[in-house]
Parts: sequence; C-alpha cells; structure tokens
Amino acid sequence: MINMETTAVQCALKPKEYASDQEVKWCPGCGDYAVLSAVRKTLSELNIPKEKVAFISGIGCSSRFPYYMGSYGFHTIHGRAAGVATGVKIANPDLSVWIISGDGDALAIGGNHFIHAIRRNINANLLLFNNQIYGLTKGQYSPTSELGMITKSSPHGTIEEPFSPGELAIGSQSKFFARVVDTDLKTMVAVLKQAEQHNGLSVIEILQNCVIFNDKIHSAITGKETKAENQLILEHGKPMLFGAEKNKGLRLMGLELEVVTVGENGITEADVLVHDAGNPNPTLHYMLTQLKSPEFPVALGVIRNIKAPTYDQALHNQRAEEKANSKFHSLNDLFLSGNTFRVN
Amino acid sequence: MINMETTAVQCALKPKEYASDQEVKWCPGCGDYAVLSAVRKTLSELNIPKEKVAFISGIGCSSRFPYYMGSYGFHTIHGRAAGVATGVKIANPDLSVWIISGDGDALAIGGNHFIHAIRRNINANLLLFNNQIYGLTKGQYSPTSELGMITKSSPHGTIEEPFSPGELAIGSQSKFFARVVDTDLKTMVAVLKQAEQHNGLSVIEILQNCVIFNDKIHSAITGKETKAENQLILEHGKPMLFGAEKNKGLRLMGLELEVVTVGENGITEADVLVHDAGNPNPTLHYMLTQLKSPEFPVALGVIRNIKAPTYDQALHNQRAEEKANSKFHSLNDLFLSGNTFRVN
Amino acid sequence: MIKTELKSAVIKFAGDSGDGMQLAGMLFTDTTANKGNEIATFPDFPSEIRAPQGTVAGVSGFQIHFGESGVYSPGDAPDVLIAMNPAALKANLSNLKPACTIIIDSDNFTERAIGKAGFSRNPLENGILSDYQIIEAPITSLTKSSIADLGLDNKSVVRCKNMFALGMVFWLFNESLDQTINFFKQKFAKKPALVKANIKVLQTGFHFAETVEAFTSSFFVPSAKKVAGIYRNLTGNQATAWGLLAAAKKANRDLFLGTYPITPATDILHELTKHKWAGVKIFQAEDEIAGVCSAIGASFAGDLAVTTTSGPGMALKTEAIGLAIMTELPLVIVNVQRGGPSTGLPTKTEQSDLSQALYGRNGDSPAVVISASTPATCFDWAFEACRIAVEHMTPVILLTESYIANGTEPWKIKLLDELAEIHPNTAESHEDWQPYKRDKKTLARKWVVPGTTGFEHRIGGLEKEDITGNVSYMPLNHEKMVHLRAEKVAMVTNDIPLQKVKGRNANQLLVIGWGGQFGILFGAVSKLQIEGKNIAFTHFNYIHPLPRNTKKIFEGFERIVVCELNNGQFANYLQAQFPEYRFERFNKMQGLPFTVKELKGKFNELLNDD
Amino acid sequence: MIKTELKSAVIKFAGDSGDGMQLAGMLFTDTTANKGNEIATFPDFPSEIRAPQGTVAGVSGFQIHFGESGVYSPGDAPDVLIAMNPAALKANLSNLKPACTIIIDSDNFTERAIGKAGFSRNPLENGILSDYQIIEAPITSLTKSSIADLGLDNKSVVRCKNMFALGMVFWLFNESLDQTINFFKQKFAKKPALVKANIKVLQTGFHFAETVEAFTSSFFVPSAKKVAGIYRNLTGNQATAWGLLAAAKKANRDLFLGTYPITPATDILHELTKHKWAGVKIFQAEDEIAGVCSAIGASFAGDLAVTTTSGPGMALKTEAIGLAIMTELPLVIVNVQRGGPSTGLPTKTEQSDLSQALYGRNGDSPAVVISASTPATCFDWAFEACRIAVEHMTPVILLTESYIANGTEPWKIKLLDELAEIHPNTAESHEDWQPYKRDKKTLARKWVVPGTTGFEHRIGGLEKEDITGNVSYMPLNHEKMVHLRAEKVAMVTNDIPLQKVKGRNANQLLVIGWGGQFGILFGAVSKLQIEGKNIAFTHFNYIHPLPRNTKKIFEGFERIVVCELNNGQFANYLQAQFPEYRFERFNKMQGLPFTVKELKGKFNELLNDD
Ligand SMILES: Cc1ncc(C[n+]2csc(CCOP(=O)(O)OP(=O)(O)O)c2C)c(N)n1
Ligand SMILES: Cc1ncc(C[n+]2csc(CCOP(=O)(O)OP(=O)(O)O)c2C)c(N)n1
Ligand code: SF4
Ligand code: SF4
Ligand SMILES: [Mg+2]
Ligand SMILES: [Mg+2]
Repeated sequence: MINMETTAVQCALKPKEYASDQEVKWCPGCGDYAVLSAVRKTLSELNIPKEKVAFISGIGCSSRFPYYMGSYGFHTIHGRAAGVATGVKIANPDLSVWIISGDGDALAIGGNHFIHAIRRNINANLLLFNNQIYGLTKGQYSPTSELGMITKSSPHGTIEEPFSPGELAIGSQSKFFARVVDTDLKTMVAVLKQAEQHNGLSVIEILQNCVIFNDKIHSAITGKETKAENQLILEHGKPMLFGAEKNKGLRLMGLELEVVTVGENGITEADVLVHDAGNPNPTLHYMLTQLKSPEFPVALGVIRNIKAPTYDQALHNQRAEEKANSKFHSLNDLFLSGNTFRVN
Repeated sequence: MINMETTAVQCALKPKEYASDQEVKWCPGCGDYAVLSAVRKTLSELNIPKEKVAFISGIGCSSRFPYYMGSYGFHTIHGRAAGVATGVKIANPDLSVWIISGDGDALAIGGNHFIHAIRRNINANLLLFNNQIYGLTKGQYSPTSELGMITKSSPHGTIEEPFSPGELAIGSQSKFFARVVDTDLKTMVAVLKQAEQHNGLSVIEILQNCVIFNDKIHSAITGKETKAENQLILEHGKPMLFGAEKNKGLRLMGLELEVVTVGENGITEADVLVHDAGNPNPTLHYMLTQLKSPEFPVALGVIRNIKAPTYDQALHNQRAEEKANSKFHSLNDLFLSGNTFRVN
Repeated sequence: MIKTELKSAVIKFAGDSGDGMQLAGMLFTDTTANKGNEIATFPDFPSEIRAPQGTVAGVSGFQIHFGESGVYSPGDAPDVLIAMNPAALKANLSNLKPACTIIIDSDNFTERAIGKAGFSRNPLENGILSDYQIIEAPITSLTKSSIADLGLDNKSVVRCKNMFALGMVFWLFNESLDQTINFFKQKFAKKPALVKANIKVLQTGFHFAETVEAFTSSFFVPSAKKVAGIYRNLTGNQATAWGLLAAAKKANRDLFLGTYPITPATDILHELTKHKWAGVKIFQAEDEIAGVCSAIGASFAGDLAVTTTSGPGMALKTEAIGLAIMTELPLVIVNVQRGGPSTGLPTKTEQSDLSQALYGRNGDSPAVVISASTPATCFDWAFEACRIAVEHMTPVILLTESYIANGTEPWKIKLLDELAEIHPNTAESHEDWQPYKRDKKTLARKWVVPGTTGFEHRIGGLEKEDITGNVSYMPLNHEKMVHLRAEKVAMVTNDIPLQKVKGRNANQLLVIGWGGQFGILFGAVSKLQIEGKNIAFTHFNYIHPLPRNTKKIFEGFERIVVCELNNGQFANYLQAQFPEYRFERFNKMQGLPFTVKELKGKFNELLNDD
Repeated sequence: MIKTELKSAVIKFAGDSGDGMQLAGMLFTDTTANKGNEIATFPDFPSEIRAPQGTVAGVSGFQIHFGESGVYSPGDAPDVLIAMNPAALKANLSNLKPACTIIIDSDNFTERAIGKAGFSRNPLENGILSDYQIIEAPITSLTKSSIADLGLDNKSVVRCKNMFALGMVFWLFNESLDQTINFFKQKFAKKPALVKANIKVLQTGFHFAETVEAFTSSFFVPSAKKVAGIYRNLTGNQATAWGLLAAAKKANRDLFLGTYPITPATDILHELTKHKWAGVKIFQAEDEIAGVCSAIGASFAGDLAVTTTSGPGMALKTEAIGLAIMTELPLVIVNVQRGGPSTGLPTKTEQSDLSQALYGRNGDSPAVVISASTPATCFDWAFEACRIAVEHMTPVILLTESYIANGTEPWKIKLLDELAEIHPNTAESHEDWQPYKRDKKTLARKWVVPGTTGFEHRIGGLEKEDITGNVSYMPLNHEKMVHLRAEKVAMVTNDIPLQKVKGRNANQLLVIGWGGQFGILFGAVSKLQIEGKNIAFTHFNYIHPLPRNTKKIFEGFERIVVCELNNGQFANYLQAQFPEYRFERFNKMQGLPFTVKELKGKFNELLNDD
C-alpha cells in the first residue's frame, strides 16, 4: 500500500482541486453546497490525496454528493450507504471513507444500518444531511420532521414524534457525535477535521436547509438575529457559554440542565459546565443532544468524542493473529488436514 | 365492535384456557416456557377475552410463541413483527396486540422496525426475548452477545460491542421500558400487567436462558446465590434498594450512580434514590438501563412508564376530525367535485 | 385569415424547469377537456429538483394531444411547439413534424443562452429552422411591461410569462380563456394582485397573437363525440387512488395504505392521504418492507390493504409478498413502473418489472398480476385488483407505469351506484369452518376478522397443513399445497372476461400489447386497418392468469408480435406457455412510450416481410 | 455364517433428536469412505432445535449409501435400518426395502413410547414386521451395564448408546473399528473417561453382534475403483466454502464474505469464519441487505466478494443485486435453496428459487446463474462462480440446495497447483481507460482498486453513459446499455464448456436435470440404459447463459422431460427459449430429493407411452 506520508507532499491540493468534472445540480441556495465546500476544504487542510478517499452515499438530494468530488465515489441505493461503506472499509482499510446520507436515507429506510454501523464503530465519517424532509421525492415528511408538520404526505399534519439523531446515536453506543449548521463553514470544517481524525464511526448531523420543500426550518438556530442566543458551540475543555455577549451558560442542577447568565444572581463562570467530549460516561452528552430552542440553545460542535476499538481494526487484528498462530500455512495444508485417504 | 366490559365477565378464563391445541416444542428447560406462563396468567388476571388478543411474532425460537396461545396469532417473517403489528393495530384498534421477538429478530434484521415502532408509540406490547444468541439457527452471535463471545459464527470471539436494548429504546424516544428475568414469574406478571395497561408501545426485555446454545448467560443475575446482590427490582415510588438484606441502595453523585449500604458510613434511606418511572426526563431511566453487574445490580421491573399520545389513536382522531369537517360526505361528492364537464 | 379545422392536434410547452410549463400544459388540458375533447398528455421533466438553468438537461416539457377522435396517445411529435428558451428548442429539434409551428420567446435568445443550450450559432439566424413556421415573440419583456403597474416583485412578474405563451396558444386554437381565468380567481383568492397579473398576461398574450398577425392561420379542433355523461380529468395515479377508495366502499371494508414514498408512485399516497374523511388509514412507513408488512397486518386484521411502490421498492417487498401468498391473505400491491434496472431512470417510463411481478419471489409462489391501460382506466384496474384480492384471497399485483401514472385523461365519472358490489370471502358461520378450508369454486379460504369469537386461529410463513392450517412438514402435504396455491390463482381465470381482439377477420399479423401502451398501439393498428392492412390487435390487462380464450386468439395468424417497453418479458412469458406459436418481439427501452410512427414502421415491415 | 458381497448398501440410523444419530452416521461414513468406497449421505432432522421426544416429528435420521460403484444418491430405501425407538421405526416404516434388516433397541419399546409414536399396538408383536429381519437388542441397558464401572453420570452414559448401535453395524458390514476409536481419542483427548466409555460401548456392540448370532448373514462391500489420489469427505457447504477460498487465492484477491445466518446456508459462514488465517474477511451483518451491500462495497474496494443465503434472504437482496448489475461489479451470491414459498420448509430441500435467480429483480437485469451437482463438486462450482464474476465483471448467482449442502461425498483433493489461474479484469494502464470502457471479447469493464492514483471515478445505480460511466438519462443510451448488459452476460457462453449428453445414440427420451439432483438422475438413467432403454441424459450446471450447443442436444428426441424439485421453473425457462421442442415436466415438491424408483417409473411410463 502507498505510504500516505510520502505522497502527501506531492499531491497537496487546493479545495477546488477536489472537485470532479460534473456540474453541481442542487437547487440554488440549497444547504448542500456549504457541506461540499467544507468537505473539500477539510481534505485539503488535512492534505489527504483524493485517490485515498471514497464517498459512499445512498439516494436523496444530498446523496448526489459523490459525483461532485474527484475522489472514488459510489452512489448506492436508498438507505444502504452504511452497509456498502462497511464493506469498502473492511476491504480497503487505507481509504478515508465518508458516508453521505439524508435524514430519510439514514433514519427511515436506512435506520438499521445507521444504528449497527454506530454500534460496531466502523472507522468512517457519516454526514447526516438533516433537512427534516424527503427532498428528492419532492417533500414528504421524514423521521426527523417536527410533530404536526404539514407536508405533501401529511396535509393534516404528522402524528409521529421525530427521532433526535443525537439521542438515537448515543442510544446506539456512539463514540463520536457532532452537530453543525450549514451556515457556519468555519465550525463545519473544524468539526469535520476532528471527525476524520477520530478513529471509529464519526456521526455529524448537519442542520441543512432545503430551500424548496422545507425552507427556513432551521432558521431559529441559523438566523442572523437569533443565532447567538440559539447556538451553543461546544469546544472540548471550554465552558459552555453562548449568547451575543458570551455571558450565558449551562449549569447542571440535579439531572436537569439550566440556562444561567454569568454576572447575574451571583453566577460566575465557575458555575458553568465545562465541556468534556472525551468523557466515557455518556449521560451529559445525551442530555446535551436533547437541548431544544427556544428554552435552550442547540448544542453544536463535537458533543462526544471518545476512544474505542474500531470494528475494522479488530477484524484485521484477528486475521493477523489467526495467521500468526495457525497450524495451516497454505490452503493445501487445510485441504490435506484431518481425515484423508488415498485411493490407488 | 364488541364491548369488552360486558363480555369480560362471561369469558373469564383460567391461564391454561388461553392455550392452543398445539404441543409446545421448545427445548426442555428453555426460558421461553416461563414467558408463556406469565402471559397466560396476565391475560387471565386482566380478564381479557382470548379473541381480543393478537400475538404477532417474527422468526426465531421465541417467535413460535403465537402457536401456543389460543388467541389470534401471526408468525410472520424474520424481523418484521413490529411492521405487521403496526398494521394490525391500526386496522383493528380494539385488539390487544403483543409483539413477540428475539434479540436477533428485533435488533438484528428487525432493528429498524424496532426503533420506529418505539418512536411512533404504537399501542402494543413488545416482548423482547433476549438470550443473546440466535437460537433457531443454532447458535450464532446476536447484536446483544457480549464482546468476545465464542459462538459458531465467532470461533475466535466477537469483535463488536453489543446493543443495550434499554439504551437503544430510550434513544428511540421510548415511553415504556421494562426488564425482567425468566426465573421470576411474579415480577414478570406484574410488569406485563403494567405494560398491557400502558397506552403506547411497551417494550419488555426478558433476560431469557437458552439452555442449548447459551446456557447460563444470565446466571450471575438469576442464580440463586447471586441474584439478591445483582437484581434491583424497581417499583415506582419506592427507594432503589436491593441485596439479601435490602440494605443496599443506589445514590446519585453528580452524573454517576453509586452503590451505598444503608447504615454504613452514615448512609440512611433518605440518601437512596426513589424510583419515578413516570418522570418525563429520561436521564435517570437512561442511566438505570446501563447498570451492569458485578459493579452494579441490574435494573429490573418497569424502568420508564410515561404518558404520551399513541400513533394509532392520533391516526383515528385525525380520521374522525377530517370526517367531521369534510366538505365531502360520500365518494360521489369527491368524484363530482372540481372541474367536471358534461358531454351530451 | 384561415381557420383550419383539425381532427386532432399536438401541442408541446417546453421551457426551463422553473418556467411553469407543467401549469401551462395542465390549464390548456383542462380547457380543451372541458370542451369535450379527447385528450392524452405526457409531462416530461428532469429528475433533479432544479436542474441547471438554461441547459438541455434542465428542460421541462408538457405535451398534450387533443381532438375529436383518434387520440390514443400524447402524440409522436408536436404540431405546435412553445420554446421558452434556446435549450427548449434544442431539446425538441430532433422530434418535430415538418412545417410545424414554433413559438419562441425571442427575449431569451441571448448569445449566452444560445451557447448554454449547446448551439454553436443562433438557430434563429443560421437557417436550421427554415422548414418551420417560426413565431418570435418578446414574451418576457411584454409580460413585464404589461403588468409593470401592479407593483409585483420581479420574480413574481417573470413567473407570469407562461401565461403569455398560453394566451397565444389559446388564440391559435380558438379556445376560450374563461376556464383559466376562473382557475386563477379560485387559486389566488387571497392574493388579488396575482390573479390580476396572471389574467392580464394571459389576455395580453391572446391579444398579441391576434394583433401581430404572425400566424398565417389559426386552428379549430371540434369536440369529441364521447359517450354522454359527466367527465373530469384524472391522472393515472389519481385514478388508481380513487379506484382503491371506491373498492373499499363497495367491499364494505376500511381501506389501509401502507407505503413508502418513491417516484413515480408517491402521488397515490399524496392523493389518498387527503381523503382521511373517507375513512382511509394511511401509514407512511419507515421503508418498503414495513409498508408491505403493515398492509399484511392490516389485511390479517380485516382491512382492505394496499401497498404502493415502484421497481426498487418492489424488490424489497418480495419476501413479504411470499408471506401473503403462504397465508393466503388479500393484498393489493401497486407497482408504478419506471426505468430500470437498479435506481435506473426514476422519472422515465418502462414496463420492465413484469418478470419481477411474475417470478420475483423465493419458492413456487403464484400471485395474480394485472395491469392498467390508460390514465383513467387505472380507476377500473385498481378496483378490479381489490375485487380479485378479497374474493379470491390472494395478493394481486397491479402494474401501472410512469407514462400513464402521470398522464391525464378524461374520466367518465362513475358514481357508487354504477359500480359492482365486491363480496369479500368472509367467514360467517362457525360450522365447519377451518382456517384453510376452501371455497369449492375459487379455492379461496375464508377471511376472518380478529376479535370475533370462535374463529381464533394462527397463521404464518411455514408450510400449512391443508384445511387446518397448522404447521406441517409432511412431504405430500407440501406438494398438495404447492398445487393448491397455483390452482387457486389459475382459477381466477374463470372470474374474468374473455380476451378481445380488434380485427377479427385479419390473419396476417397479430399485434400484442399489455399495460399502459394500449392507446398508442391501438392507434397505430387502427391507422393500418383503415389503410386496409391485414392486421389485428389484442391487448392484455390480465397477465396472470391469462383469460381462458387466450390460446384461441393466437390461432391462424401468420405472425404474432409482442410490443413492450422492455427486453421481451411478456413475450418470454407467452412463449413458455404457448410453444405452438412464435412470438416475435418489438421492444423499446428508451424510457419513453412507443410512437405511432415507429409502430407503423415496424408493423409494415412485418407485413411486407413474408 | 454367510458373508454376502454387495455392490452397494444403504444404511439408515434413526432415533430421537438427542440420540446421536448424526454422529453415528458420520462416523460410519468416515470409515467406509476411508476404505475407498463411493458414498452419498442424507441427513434429515427436524427444524425444531429439540423436537418433542419420542414423537415422529422428533425423529432425526442419517442415511448413507456406500459401495463399489453406482452410488449416485443416498439411496431410495435402506437395506439396514437402525431404529432406536418406536417413533424412529414408525417414521421409516413406509419406506423400507422388502426383507431388509431392522435393528431395534428393545429397551425403548415400552407401552408409553409405543403410544407416543402413534402405534396402537406393539409393532414387535402385531405382525406388521413379519416381512423384515428384526434384530432386537437391549441397546440401552447393555450400554449402561458395559460402562457402569467408569463413574460417569447417567446422562453421559445414555449418550453412548449410539456407539453400541454403530458397533453392531460395523460388525454387520465387516468394517474396522479403528478409525472410530481414533476419532474418540482425538476428540476427547482431555476427557479420558469419555474416550474409554465410547470405545467400550462401541466394542460391546460389535461383540454383541458377533456373539448373539442374531444376524443370519453379514455383508461385505468392496472398495470403489476410484481415480487414484488423496480423498476426504466434504459436505456441500464445506466444499462451497473451500472453493471460495481457493478462488480468492488463484485470483490473488482477498476473500470477503458479507452474510446473515439462515438455514441451510449458515454452515458456509461457520466454515469460512474458521479460516481467518487464510486472510478471509468475515462480516456477519445485521441483515441480508447489509450482507449483500457490504459485499458490493468490498467488491468496489477490490476484494473478491461473496454473500451467502437461502430463498427468503435472497428475496431481500434483489434490490442490491440490481445495483451490482448496473455498476457491473463482480459479486458471487450463493443461494442454498430450501423449501418455499415464504419461510416454507426451512430444513427441507427444493429447487424452487430458480425463477427468482433468473428474474427476481426490477428492470431488465441479467445476471449469470449457475448451479452445483453434488456435495463435493460444490467446490468446483463455487470456484467457477468466482472466476466468471471477476473475469466478466458481473454478479454470479450460484444455486446449491439443502440436499447437497448437507450431504457428504468424498472429494478428490485438489491442491492449489492443480487449479487454473483466475485473471480478474483489472485496470492496469491509465491510457485509454474509462470507467465503462469494455473488453472487446467479454464486454467486461475494468475493475479498479480505489486508492490507486489516476483511476478515481464514481459509479452508482442511475443509468450510466456508455464508456464514461457518467449518469445519463438519454433515451438511446439507455437502450444501448440494456443491450450491452444483456450481451455481456450472454457472452459468458463463449467461456464455458459445451453441454454433454450421456447416451449419444438414443433418440426416444431425453432426460434433463439441473443442480443437485444430478446423482439420482444419473443413476436412474444409467440403470435404464443398462436395461437397454432408448434414453439419454443431459444435466445443466450453467443455467444462464446456457452452453452454446444446448439447442443441438435437443434435436432428434421424440420426447424431452425436465425433472426438477419445483413446479416447472427450468422447464418454463427452456420452453421460452426453445419453442421448437416440447419440454415435458416431472416435478416433485415434497421437500425431498427424487428417488431412483420414482424416476425409473416415470421414465418407463414416458418410454412406453407412444
Ligand atoms: C428503495 C427505494 N425506496 C424509495 C426511494 C425513493 N427515495 C429516493 S430519495 C428518498 C428520500 C430522500 O430524503 P433524504 O434521505 O432525507 O434526502 P434529501 O433528498 O432530503 O437530501 C426516497 C424516499 C428509492 N429511490 N429507493
Ligand atoms: C429473511 C431471513 N433471514 C434469516 C432467517 C434465519 N433466521 C431465523 S431465526 C434467526 C435468528 C433467531 O434469533 P433470535 O431472533 O434471537 O431468536 P431465538 O431463536 O434466539 O429466540 C435467523 C437468523 C430467516 N428465517 N429469514
Ligand atoms: S430539493 Fe431541497 S434538498 Fe434537494 S437540492 Fe433542492 S434545496 Fe437541496
Ligand atoms: S435452542 Fe435455546 S432458545 Fe431455542 S428452544 Fe432451545 S433452549 Fe429455547
Ligand atoms: Mg432529507
Ligand atoms: Mg435470541
């Protein structure tokens, strides 16, 4: 296998050099464009040769993503990106594998592969484009659509509570969960870098705007006026502060989180929780994923990031170990082992 | 539809009268027998006529269950019991619907339907027979098999972390989650009654012994000598006490649970947590599902039980509302509405 | 000014995806249908939500064929093309009738746009259009100036330009603006500025056509001589949805739909979910498997259960359909076919899921397969699928196709009284009842509604013992059940009409079609018959089982050709059953319907080829 | 004491599921195979893990046919039956050769057990066995007393009784105990008490047979005259696994298995997962869909990728197989068929997934379909499936069946040097490379290993543009690609051997078989040929495409009959392609293989029927 370090220098690419020759076909204004930029930037900054990357997607608007990258890419079938990617990573562990999936693709038809890929901790990055709608099929509700939402398939409002991708991921034993908004390229790149560097399945939920079928669904969080109050951008080791003046913070009271203002009612920064993404105890991470505006800011950035063995590494270790310890050294040994008999 | 209250008296049945005419074919000593008894007892004690019950199962040893009940039953295909049951309940809301599924059936192939049925909160009881193995196919590891377990399909030990059904359920927005052991008929019946009376999807994880392929896997929890120390049987409103002398308890320290002994180091019963299954905040329930022996006792009984709208009820409400408000009163009205034209 | 009378005409509106061509086409359709014309439409748009502006890939088209008679298809090529930009012109250039009329928005023929469309030079200038009647109109700028005073934002103003084009076309065909005007009044009741703007632009276009005298002639298409009655337009998917509603009503069961969105089937869900007032139970499932499984559960529980999908979704449902076959429950599976294999061509039409419908399951697992012919008759075939399912206790697969599912046709409204009753094979008496005891005539077992006392029973996917329905691994029982399941389906043939032929006296060439290509095939054969050719036509809607007189129909023809939008699937199926005859094949796999022209060409070749 | 020489003999061990009949049968098989006999075995056990004790449903049987020659199948009916209890006797009563020998454990013929087995009276007393040679032996009690002194618990003691029966059978056939004794020495190396016990009981049984003189004669079956070489026994599933291992080695790719357990295919997983030392990558997925999808991913990433399953699992994989067809990736799909439809008869054999393999996908989606004949040749067919997949860049479906997957046959060991090289169609030069550019001879596109510079490309399930592989919705491109995919698969016919016929000079009846029924069909036809009947036999392993000389083979026969364990699926397939011939059908759907007797009966009927 090619040694990445030696080739890295000679193939350092600019973000736009990661593009393929295909025209990007998303609607003007679609949030997917931002993710495309962020991914190209991330690869460039991490200096990963484009032939060492594979983008594996399902079906949906977002799943067209691989066509727009000049890397290896596979636009598979609806919901199965994680399944295909698992095979890719096991077969070819040197590849940087990126799973591209929508909220329908990953959480409706692909829900089973989503939870199992997380549980197994396959070393890949899963980008979950959450626009809370089925875009490609023109606007039906998805498993993340808010209760009561009116869509083409719910003209009288939906009647089901949505999944919270973060809660579901953590309930599936996730080791890395992050959340970003499509309007904040800087945070997105920072998060994607951590995701790529994390060993194991990194799930990144992207709050993505669909201008056509679900416009402004995230606008309370992403809107210019409201975002400061509604975004809590977590950084490992830093206090959980937010707000236009960065003077609001989160405090733990028993098993409830609470918004406090530093400087009011005797609150000091010491009362504010400090983010520890690396805490193996998932409880606080679980609580953070649940925060909803307007009562709370929405937690963004890397919420959970802990070390654990990966499935693919364990698989290759086991192969190596078996090889080292085997009484067989060739298939011929196997074929000739045990009860054989000669006919003359 | 038949009114259950009026028929209840005339059809009160003894547990064994809920049996079908088919011979029970599980292995002698299989934990499934206990569940069969408990379900029959529950129905009898709740006085539910047997024709008002439908058992819907997937495929697996446990999924033979419906054949042994004299009710309506459907032994469907592998992993799809929750999907079929959703249709049954929507079509026929008067039925008491019981989903019967193994750890492979519900969490491997059926994982997607499991999490979605929970999220939608369809009004049914889901019995998850968790023997941490594929029984019917003769002993491969399942998504709940412990890491490193040796099975027919993992002769060198598994390399994947198992699901914790409770964590997965709560991550899927579960409103009712309980856990019981196959050796404790009394608790099982008590829990099943609460499950049946709960409106919404009640998930009951049964730690079930497979004598043939995974014997004694739960024996630390169920064993005569060890069970007192390893079982924390939760009851709503009661302190979380356990141990042979019922003097051990759980205390909350920050976001960690801790085992304490009442009477030692100044600990009193007041320090011990009191179980509140009805708390909408899932955090403590989530923490309780994670407890593992030997450091902790395993939480049994009803861990979470909160009120929420059910999918089937909401669906029928919406139909009724639409009917009441519709401008159409017959299909003829619809057919003749809008742009029609007459040809003579 | 000449006013030519035409028996029928084909118009195509073509422009960018955002240009409102679908709306213009639909409004024209409504007016002409209302007038009593026969119509057939063919919307054709890119599969991207917003394909790149100004490119050929981004062109959205709507073709309508309307007339007094002979409208069996949306027509091969337009008599009038509306091209809102160079790309729209480019996309249609290879498929125009000689000397046809092309209306062009000259404002959009900028150098940049011309290049983007892939022309090397301006097509209005380089002579390539010299064979056509070109009407250049500054549609965009006239639209703007006509409503400049209404105070609308620029986007809304530009959006109205489709109405300018429509106005011109209405003038050209001497059609009235009334219905379109009414449409806007209703649609934008709460936005009077938009009503005003659209009407104004529509009228401006109409008057422009009249004044500029660019057109050398206008046309008049007389109304069709249809069966008297009340009509309305329906798309195939709408008609399917309504047929299901009607069947549930006539069977006296609740309708249950368990489904997962997929193009081009989703509109059935969109339609049915509006009608919760009628008692429909809609379950949008997490995937196709849950969709079909919920339907099987609902069927077990007593509802008339349906699942809808397209090819890839069908693939996922096959295991569960096997369960419905083993448990002998009624179930309707609608597959609105699209181009395959795999994700294939999601927005294009094809008939290539036939083999899958017939054979796509493990084990010997027979199901009834039927297909629909035209948009409006989807109503009847959906109704028929339900009838067979509940009367014969079997899954029924109904194949429609993108082409008719999205196409429109006037439907002679059928009120409930005009529809036959459906008699589900319900268990009524306990006496002698057993879960797998069968009706002698149909071999159907009885349908039980759980909840009723005395009928408690268990079913499942393991082989069933004859009569009792208990699990059985006995060798001879299995063989018997394999035969019984096959016979039950085969016996549906006794309960369906005989197959018909158009052209009883012909004996040279028999044309065979199935499914949604009916109109075009019928049209092509009719034309040749009028020309005196020795040709006959038979169209199959019942695929499995076939009508009982099928074999007889094949007798005596010199040649038989099966025409289908796939690589020969129905031909293979027939050939396996009727080795006495040779089934030639005419296959098209371009994601498009047949055209009358190519059919006539093929048939003439076969007729002359002896 | 007479010692009769037999060309071949059939023995059946039958008892309760817990009685160790499978082990006894396997040990007998090993001894006789080791001696150099031809063998064929048929294990047959209940699908419940522990079926109810003492009932007919709970009987577990192991039949072995061994001999010098003519062993094409496990035999119709046993010459010697070992019945450990009344239920085992009952289960086999209807299928015994006249005057055969029955060894009975008389200890177990208690009144209760007799009743439980469904006999109304004691069969040892009521005369129904008078036509047979009955050997009653108190097997259980003699087992107990023979090892009473070893201090084992009762359960372990009783478990040894199968060895008593085996000892008797060894004596009866003049076979040596050595190999079995060695087996126990190795197996229980760490439990010397168990070694002692089993050997003691085995010898006691042997001596008992010798001393009691109950047997009026003993038998001797001479060794087969096999091709010289080293042999070992393999089950079909083991052979499949080994064939896959060997193919990966010869193709110089890692082997990847993505699968989900399902009876009767799981043993392939069990076998392969033992051989991680050989570099196999095993992924036990969460379901069949993830199983096949992971394999497709592995194939895209450069591994030789395989997925294994049975009918219901196959149904779930069909959508993804369509993706492999569209992306033209190599993929081997092994379907070990069981009884269908639906969950059907999971532990019984059938050939009813053929139609599914051929047609069970949406769209026109051709794949290569091949099948295996016998347990040991599963090795070759698995190898061949891999070869075709990577050389022709296509999914290949390999059909085996429960009957051969669980059956055993001596395999003449093939060392790696004896196996042909496999040449994956790997992209090597950048020059002129394009993702969908094809090899002229095979029409295969090139296989690229991601990670290599200069070959970066994107594939997917949407229709591909010829050569570039870009997404294309163009009508004519689609038609071209449908044809190219079909042709690529059809051209595999140029790369496979010609179809052979046994009985070149016959012209009256041609028998056609396919898949795992080879041995029995061959045997039945051979017998009739020896009797001088005008009959020939041709057996298909390549199903799609068929060998190029297929049509020629059918020429000149008066009648052709297709024999298969389903309702006529291969016959339908042939009939659709060769309307010139009439394919009659002999179908069996009992979850059991054919028997020579019923085949001979049928063939004689067809031969005399003119
Ligand atoms: C098996 C199958 N089922 C259904 C579809 C139709 N389909 C394609 S994408 C999609 C959902 C898209 O939603 P999402 O995953 O949220 O992606 P988005 O378009 O919003 O980015 C559906 C239902 C399909 N292509 N294949
Ligand atoms: C589609 C399909 N895939 C696989 C199988 C094989 N199969 C049957 S049951 C089972 C797993 C059983 O395990 P579990 O659900 O834990 O039930 P248990 O037998 O342990 O009660 C499997 C893999 C099947 N019947 N159908
Ligand atoms: S439909 Fe929505 S998600 Fe899809 S490309 Fe357009 S804006 Fe993006
Ligand atoms: S195999 Fe295990 S789970 Fe299955 S019936 Fe036997 S003991 Fe129970
Ligand atoms: Mg989405
Ligand atoms: Mg299990």
